[in-house]
Amino acid sequence: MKLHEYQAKEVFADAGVVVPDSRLATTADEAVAAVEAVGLPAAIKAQVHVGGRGKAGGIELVHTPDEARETAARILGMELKGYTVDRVLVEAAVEFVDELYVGVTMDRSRGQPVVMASTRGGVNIEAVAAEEPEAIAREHVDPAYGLHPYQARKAVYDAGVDRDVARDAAGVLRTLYGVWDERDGSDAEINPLMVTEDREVVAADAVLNVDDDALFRQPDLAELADEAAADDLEARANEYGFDYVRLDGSVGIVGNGAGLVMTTLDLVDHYGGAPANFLDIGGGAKAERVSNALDLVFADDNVDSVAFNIFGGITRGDEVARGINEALSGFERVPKPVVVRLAGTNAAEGMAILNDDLVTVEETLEGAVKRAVAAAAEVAE
Amino acid sequence: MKLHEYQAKEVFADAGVVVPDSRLATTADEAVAAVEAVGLPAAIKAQVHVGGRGKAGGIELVHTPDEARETAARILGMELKGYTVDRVLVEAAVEFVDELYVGVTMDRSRGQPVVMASTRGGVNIEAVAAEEPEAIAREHVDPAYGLHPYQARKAVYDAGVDRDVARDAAGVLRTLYGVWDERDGSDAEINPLMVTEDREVVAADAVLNVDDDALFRQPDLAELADEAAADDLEARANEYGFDYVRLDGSVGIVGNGAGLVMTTLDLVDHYGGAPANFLDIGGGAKAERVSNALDLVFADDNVDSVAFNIFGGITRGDEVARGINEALSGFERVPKPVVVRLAGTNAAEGMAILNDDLVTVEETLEGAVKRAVAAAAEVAE
Amino acid sequence: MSAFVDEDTRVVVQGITGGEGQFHAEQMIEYGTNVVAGAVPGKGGQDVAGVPVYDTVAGAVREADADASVVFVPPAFAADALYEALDTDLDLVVAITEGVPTQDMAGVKRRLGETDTALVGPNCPGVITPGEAKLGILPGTIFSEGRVGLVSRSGTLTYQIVDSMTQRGVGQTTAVGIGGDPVIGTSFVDALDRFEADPETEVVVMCGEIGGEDEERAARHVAESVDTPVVGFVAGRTAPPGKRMGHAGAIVSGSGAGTAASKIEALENAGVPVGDTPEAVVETVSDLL
Amino acid sequence: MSAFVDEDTRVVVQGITGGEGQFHAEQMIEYGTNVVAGAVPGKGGQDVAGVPVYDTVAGAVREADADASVVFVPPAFAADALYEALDTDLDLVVAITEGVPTQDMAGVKRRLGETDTALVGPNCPGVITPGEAKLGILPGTIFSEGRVGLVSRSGTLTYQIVDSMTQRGVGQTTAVGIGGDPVIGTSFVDALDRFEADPETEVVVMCGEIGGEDEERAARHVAESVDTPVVGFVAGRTAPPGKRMGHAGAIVSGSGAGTAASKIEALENAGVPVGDTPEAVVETVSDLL
Repeated sequence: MKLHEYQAKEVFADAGVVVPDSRLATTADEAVAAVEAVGLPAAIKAQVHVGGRGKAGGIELVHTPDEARETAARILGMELKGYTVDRVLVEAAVEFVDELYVGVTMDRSRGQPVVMASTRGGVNIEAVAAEEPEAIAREHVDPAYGLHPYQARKAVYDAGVDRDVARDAAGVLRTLYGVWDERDGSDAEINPLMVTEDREVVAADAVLNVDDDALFRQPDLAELADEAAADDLEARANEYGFDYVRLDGSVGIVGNGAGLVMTTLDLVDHYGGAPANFLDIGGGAKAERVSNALDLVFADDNVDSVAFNIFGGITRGDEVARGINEALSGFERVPKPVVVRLAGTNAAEGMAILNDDLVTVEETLEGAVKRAVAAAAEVAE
Repeated sequence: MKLHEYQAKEVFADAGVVVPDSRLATTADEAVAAVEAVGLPAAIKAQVHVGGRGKAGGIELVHTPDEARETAARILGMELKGYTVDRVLVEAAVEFVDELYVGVTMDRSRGQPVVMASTRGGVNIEAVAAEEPEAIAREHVDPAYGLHPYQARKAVYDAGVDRDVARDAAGVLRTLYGVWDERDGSDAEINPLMVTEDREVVAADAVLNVDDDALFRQPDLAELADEAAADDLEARANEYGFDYVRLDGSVGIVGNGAGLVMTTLDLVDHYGGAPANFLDIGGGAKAERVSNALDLVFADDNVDSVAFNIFGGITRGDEVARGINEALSGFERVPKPVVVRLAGTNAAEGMAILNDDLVTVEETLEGAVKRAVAAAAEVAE
Repeated sequence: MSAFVDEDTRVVVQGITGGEGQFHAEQMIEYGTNVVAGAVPGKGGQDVAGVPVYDTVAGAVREADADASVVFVPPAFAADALYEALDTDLDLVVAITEGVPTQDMAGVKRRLGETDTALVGPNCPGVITPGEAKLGILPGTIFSEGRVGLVSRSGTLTYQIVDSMTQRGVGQTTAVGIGGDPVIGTSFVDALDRFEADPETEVVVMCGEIGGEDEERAARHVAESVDTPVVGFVAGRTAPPGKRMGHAGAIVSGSGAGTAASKIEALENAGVPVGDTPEAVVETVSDLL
Repeated sequence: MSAFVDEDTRVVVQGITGGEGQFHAEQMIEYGTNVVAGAVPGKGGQDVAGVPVYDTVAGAVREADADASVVFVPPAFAADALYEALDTDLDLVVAITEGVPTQDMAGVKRRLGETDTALVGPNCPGVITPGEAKLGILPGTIFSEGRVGLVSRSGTLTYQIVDSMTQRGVGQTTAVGIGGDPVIGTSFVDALDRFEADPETEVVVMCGEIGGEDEERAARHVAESVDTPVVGFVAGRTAPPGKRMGHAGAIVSGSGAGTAASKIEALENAGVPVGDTPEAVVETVSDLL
């Protein structure tokens, strides 16, 4: 789960990191009021979950209230990589002499947190990591101990941060780790951590992504997630408790189990179609969940056909089939062609039960995908 | 540093452990008011730093206000193993059906904390440990991780605590470990942890000893230490920053370095005397510290002679000698015979400088101790 | 013994009194698994699914001689259950629980490295040696005895491939689902080593997916020290970057690390044929036997 | 090399810019110790006591090739300094700092067990090999080269015995003060093993004191696996129970554990003669040479 910049900054500021004065605005009028509060010049920053907002025109510096109004009006409502901007952060511009980078993430190959520091802040740090890995100092953290203070110092000194700000930068890195640790972060970073002429360090941007699996113990952050949902369909999938990712193809996909659903997407592609989504309905297939899943996929205007593939596992195929029949009979008219394939325990019995007035039944995964791709192609014609 | 029962209970109660209602009283009137507040029957408990208060008559159950007054009057001012009782805890008596024990300490041989649980609460647990070690369940704690919840459960189940109170008892043990860990405990225990007829667990006594070396980061507990000092001389030693232990012999001892001072005590004993104290003045021997040390030893009425033994180490013996001369010349009359021996760097020069109008000089440790023992024997005659 | 378990493996089920725990304990027993105990704090003394329940895992080890555990404890308490299991010198711990916080697992993995216990999972279907024992939630009916070892990050994808193999008469020595989380116990490398050491296993199927570098490491490992033929599959070729595809670990990073293409390339460079479809995998396996 | 250090040992002083650190760095250099660097965060680039200061211990290792450290960092920051030192694969870390909280040291000792570094201390005078190097605060002048190894929990008691030996012409191979805290790095057993492996050391003096069980363990170890003759001393025969005698670790428990009598008995049972007085110890040593 991703927090917006302004949400992450609030969390970091609560933990003691210095951030510029700022206000959130959802209208041009609010943006004008905000620049009056935080002072000019100020930055107007689109709050959307995409990287490279600056390059895409989502961040602008303004010097007058009029300029603030115009800029906010332009950015609000803007489409950035498929996301519509519905709020901007209006933030006092910081004069800086240096830009640092500090970050924390989980190194999954080692199963250890890693803290990072660099003097190459203010740019795409992933590009720096790829091209010049030695420009980023890294310290792996023993999860049993947590980050030792010396490790934060070492990262900062190894990165070559000037000695007169190293202590403060190490302090920010320790705080960042503390937040990451306590708030179940997956990634936390400040880029850039600006160094002012007075040799103070200020967090000019902020990233905090939170482990979805830990939201049960981070209820306040979980609330922010609802606020931050980008896409109506994704928001609905959250409500239904589905793992759902929207793509831009025309074959809707419903299945159970991440690997098998991914494979179904891949097969759609393999057989010449384009997947419209990833949707994992999880274990079992009660009528209500089936119905919710089909609702969601049908609601996607891009979808022309649906491939429904369940490997029953412990659940019996006949029960699943009954669930599908019941769910589909709830629709006055099945709005898009649905191809169903059931496998595993009692699969044959299940497919025999399926109401083929409502769905097309296929025996194999490959067969179901081919049929769905063909159906989508027909609709498109 | 030892906390009194009432202080430890306050710390535990703040952390969520259930304790009986209680009030502190320093007079019989306050004790009567206290029983009115907490209800009857109540226990009147001497607050002194000695074990076995109950057996020694320092804890009594009272059933009426008059009985409370009489009992409090008797206990207040009582001498318990050399300590004068100046305050009592008046506490609502708890009806119990079982008495458990839970404790946390540092197993120094392994360098690991260890948590303990037993169903043999309410008695001298050290005797249980010695005679029936299997009656106490122990779990060593990995200091990098801290106590895992399962370990608290395991200790409690292994101890054979009834299943219907095991969960609560494990909870108390986890809390106790949390306090021990956060408050830099050396020992923490609840004995007994009473089980009531309603199957609730209540801390009827409480021990919290704190690592002296960690008091710098436990300022609130350090303040309690001042309050809790038992002996006037020990209190003064604290002020001066000396490691001081009062004994009951007649040869006062001043030295530097724990091992060497202990050895000096042992030599006093070896040569037929009895040490009056342990006093380590630490590194260096500035005139003021020497003066304070002598003040303290002279103030002990039991002291008949003083053995003063310094191994200079890096500090030069002549400097120490000048410190001693200066310190002793501050006394109008040196009140008790002082035998001095200096060793190490420039020891010979130092002993040559010493003013032998004020002190007796000896070349060897053994010689100095023998001389001091003899001097004490002379005074005693 | 097979790669992980056999008919003598003595299993304690942690969380046996929960709905999932009890159901799957019964299923395991029905399959023939030697389930000897359950462990649930406060529930000691009961009998569930015909086996005695103990308050602690240590109790189950002491009294019922358990040497492996299957964990059905809810996510919030799963890490503690794993520390408890790892404290008792079991040979194998299989963590079924889905949704264990990643930071919790980092702590557990740190401890794991200090023990001689193997951990499979979490968020995995478990381990099965057809005809002998299953530890976990895999549907026993689709498996058959044979000569193919299978290791996978995905449950249902495993079933898909196994089912297809079984229908063609291609049986399995052992199938192990290692789980789709970012931080897991047994890795592909660990599982490959087990199959390499298992004389019954003649071919290994390795089902990877997007995210992390475990497949790339496994590819290097195959090139260096695995003689058994390995056939690969990688799910998520069409996954966009920055999106978690169901599994917590199935995500291509914003910078493009962890793609299916990178994994497929690494495997093919290591001489591992990678099937485009599950069917293609099964065909390749058949050809190799 | 001698038991712990020699003239080639390359020393970094952690906390060299403090009063104690600078003074003793100078003293160590004057004694002939090969002090190559200091390490103090934020003070990198300075020169103190004639050696370059680095911001991190890793820097001192990388740039000045340090292989041992002496720590003069104040108690509140000492554990962190020790973790830092232990992270750099030094051969030896000597912690002089007095007053390190015991819980901090438990954490450090846990880490220590995962490294190949030896830690001496904390709250100790250090290690000296007369004529070669001293790491710590021991007064170099009282030591003389010879054949006796000495290990002690007490600083000034060590000096007392060494001084007496030197005055009688009995020199030392190495003297090490292991410190008077409850949780320390190098134990008596560890030091005895070092002396046993040192061909120069013909007799070992072991000065114990009340508190803990380290002397008892050492006695068992001597009986089992030390051939070098050992002479013992135990301070604190007259110490009352429940009172901390100066050292944090020098305390007889309320239940009577950790007494001098118990330690003396254990040593004597292991064939270690225990002197009643420091002079008696030195006499026994002289007789053994």
